[in-house]
Amino acid sequence: MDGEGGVIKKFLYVNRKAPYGTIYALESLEVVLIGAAFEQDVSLVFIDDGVYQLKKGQQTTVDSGIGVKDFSKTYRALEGYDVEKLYVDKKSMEMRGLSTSDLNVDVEVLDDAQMADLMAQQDIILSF
Amino acid sequence: MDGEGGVIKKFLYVNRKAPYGTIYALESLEVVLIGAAFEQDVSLVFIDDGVYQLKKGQQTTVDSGIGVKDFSKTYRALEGYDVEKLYVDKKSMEMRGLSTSDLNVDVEVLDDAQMADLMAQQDIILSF
Amino acid sequence: MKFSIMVNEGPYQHQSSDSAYQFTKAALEKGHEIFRVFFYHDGVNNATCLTVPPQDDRHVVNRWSELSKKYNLDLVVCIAAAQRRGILDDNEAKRQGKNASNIAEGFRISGLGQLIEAGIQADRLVVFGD
Amino acid sequence: MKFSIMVNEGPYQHQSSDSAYQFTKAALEKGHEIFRVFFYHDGVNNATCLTVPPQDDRHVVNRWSELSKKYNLDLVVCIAAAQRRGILDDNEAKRQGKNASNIAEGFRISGLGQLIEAGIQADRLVVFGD
Amino acid sequence: MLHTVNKSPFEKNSLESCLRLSKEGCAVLLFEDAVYGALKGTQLEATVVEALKSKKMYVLLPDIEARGMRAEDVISGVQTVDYAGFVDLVAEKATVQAWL
Amino acid sequence: MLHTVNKSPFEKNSLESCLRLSKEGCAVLLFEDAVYGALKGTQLEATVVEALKSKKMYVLLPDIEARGMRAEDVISGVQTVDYAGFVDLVAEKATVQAWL
Repeated sequence: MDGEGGVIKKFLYVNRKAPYGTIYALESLEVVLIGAAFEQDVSLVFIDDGVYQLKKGQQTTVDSGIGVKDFSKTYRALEGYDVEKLYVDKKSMEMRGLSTSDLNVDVEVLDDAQMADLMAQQDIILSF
Repeated sequence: MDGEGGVIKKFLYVNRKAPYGTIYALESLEVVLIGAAFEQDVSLVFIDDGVYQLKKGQQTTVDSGIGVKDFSKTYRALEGYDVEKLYVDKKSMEMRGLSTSDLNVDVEVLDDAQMADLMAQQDIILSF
Repeated sequence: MKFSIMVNEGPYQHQSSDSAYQFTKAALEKGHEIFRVFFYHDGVNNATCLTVPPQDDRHVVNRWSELSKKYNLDLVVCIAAAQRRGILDDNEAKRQGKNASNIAEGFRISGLGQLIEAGIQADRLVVFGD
Repeated sequence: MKFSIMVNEGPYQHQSSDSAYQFTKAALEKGHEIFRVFFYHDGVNNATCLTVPPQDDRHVVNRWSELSKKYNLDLVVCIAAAQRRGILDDNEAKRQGKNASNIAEGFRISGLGQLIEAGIQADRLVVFGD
Repeated sequence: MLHTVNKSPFEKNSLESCLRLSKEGCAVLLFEDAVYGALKGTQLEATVVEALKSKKMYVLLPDIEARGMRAEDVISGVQTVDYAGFVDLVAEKATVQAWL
Repeated sequence: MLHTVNKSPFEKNSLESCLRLSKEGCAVLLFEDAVYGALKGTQLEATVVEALKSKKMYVLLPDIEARGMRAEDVISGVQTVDYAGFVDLVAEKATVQAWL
């Protein structure tokens, strides 16, 4: 599926919202999975409450808890789709008292300047 | 339309959102207008960005500006429906550099304690 | 005790309808009465019969319909909000010259007066929204 | 220049669809090309043909349909998001065993790949949402 | 009186306004994305600890657990409730105000 | 690079995060409810005045006027644009990022 004339663009997915309270986290992930087939240069960043999407130990099912499916394990499947560049915002983590060991997946922590640089290098930015 | 066994309850409408960015301000007003026929004891409060709903000089039509109808004049019609108790939150006004002369309608400005008291006296609180 | 419930957001996009459902179900299971559930703003989108969520996900609309059936719940959709957003029953569809209606089982369309009445008749009104 | 547009919220509840429409119209009037408008999340609700807004208000859905007709705009509704929220074309309705469809003129339902393609093919992607 | 807050206090000002405009002795329930405000070790912890001096604070446990936290991660003094407990709170208090 | 912000900075943290994570020399457009951030005399004025030192700030005039304000109420240095100007900004910059 790179039949788009061989163009490879830098795609950035920006996730700034908490899971479950709204659907954006889940439907963002659905785009990432479909998008993986297009063999673009994909990065995901998690900023503000978006970092909570990656929190370990999420626990809910359609028949228990809040009655909504837990989709957090899908983040761990991203590697299998060659989606490996995941970044979290340092300040967002600190404000929430989170460290990378609280998260489901391996991420790189970026400070303000590094995050701004990363964003400025992109071709297409999808915001959720 | 007081055929509800003559019950008169204190109804409070809490408006905390700016106009136009979302529909809550307009649809809140639609409830107030319909509700007026029920002859209840009605108050409206405007807190946070809700105070912007009452800003003078709003200017947009379906065919100009943002392409959305200006509904701000309806607040001036509330008096005709015997909806006369309109309150704004002092701190919200101050943060936004607004004074009562910037507003479309007569309102009473309440400080934190007065607003908390008013809310605590209600029977039914509709939040928008 | 008698509760009324107001739901201001549609299915899936926000958790509001899920929370309202869980609250309503818990209240009924504790023996409370639900006078009415009123769907306003995008909340009217909870009443469409056309949703087809993924099989491993909850079915928000059917959940409400089933709860309504089990407890004889009054699920009321605001007509003005519904017209803006494209939720119609057969009568409304005919009146508006539309060739389809999409209201789900257990829901009925009515005016905003039903919300005020819900506030007057119930002991508590609980609002779920964004 | 070639733009793609993404709309993440439904009509009326948020200004997003209005802003996206005004932006798209202005871009077209300036001679730019719109490769595609992609409706995602509650944005799919912009594609229902069943809305009946008040006569003195704008008709968000028809505005998109008319712009599409005038400029041959490609308005694509995400199928997964549409199924969750009850937006169906005739084919989907048949396939899902529903007795009504509700897609408005000028819109078509397709997969998320169309969004990625919109990003690849266009010079800019502009996102409107909540 | 019961106040309910459902938005993340890191993202929106709902909890802040609720705490400012509610009276001593009232109850505040955090649910949906607002549960992040009930957690130990965040930058908002001090705000909630301060509120506990004059108000009763509750948090909906199913929303905490869905988001990967447990009852033991909740600030001490904030009481956890389930949906039945949410119903009880509404029944106990004369009015409920949602800070949407 | 163009950053767009559409939420009120009094209610949500979008503008704050946008200003923190954008680079010197970039452009920031405020529209929809974010236009309140572009006004003189509010508690946020200092934040925007500070941002103007390193970034170009724009505001969508139709959104300002709809909400009862005029071009002269806008902080000096923040440029007003209409929808055509919004289109021009997107065309001029290599990428656009929406701070939803």
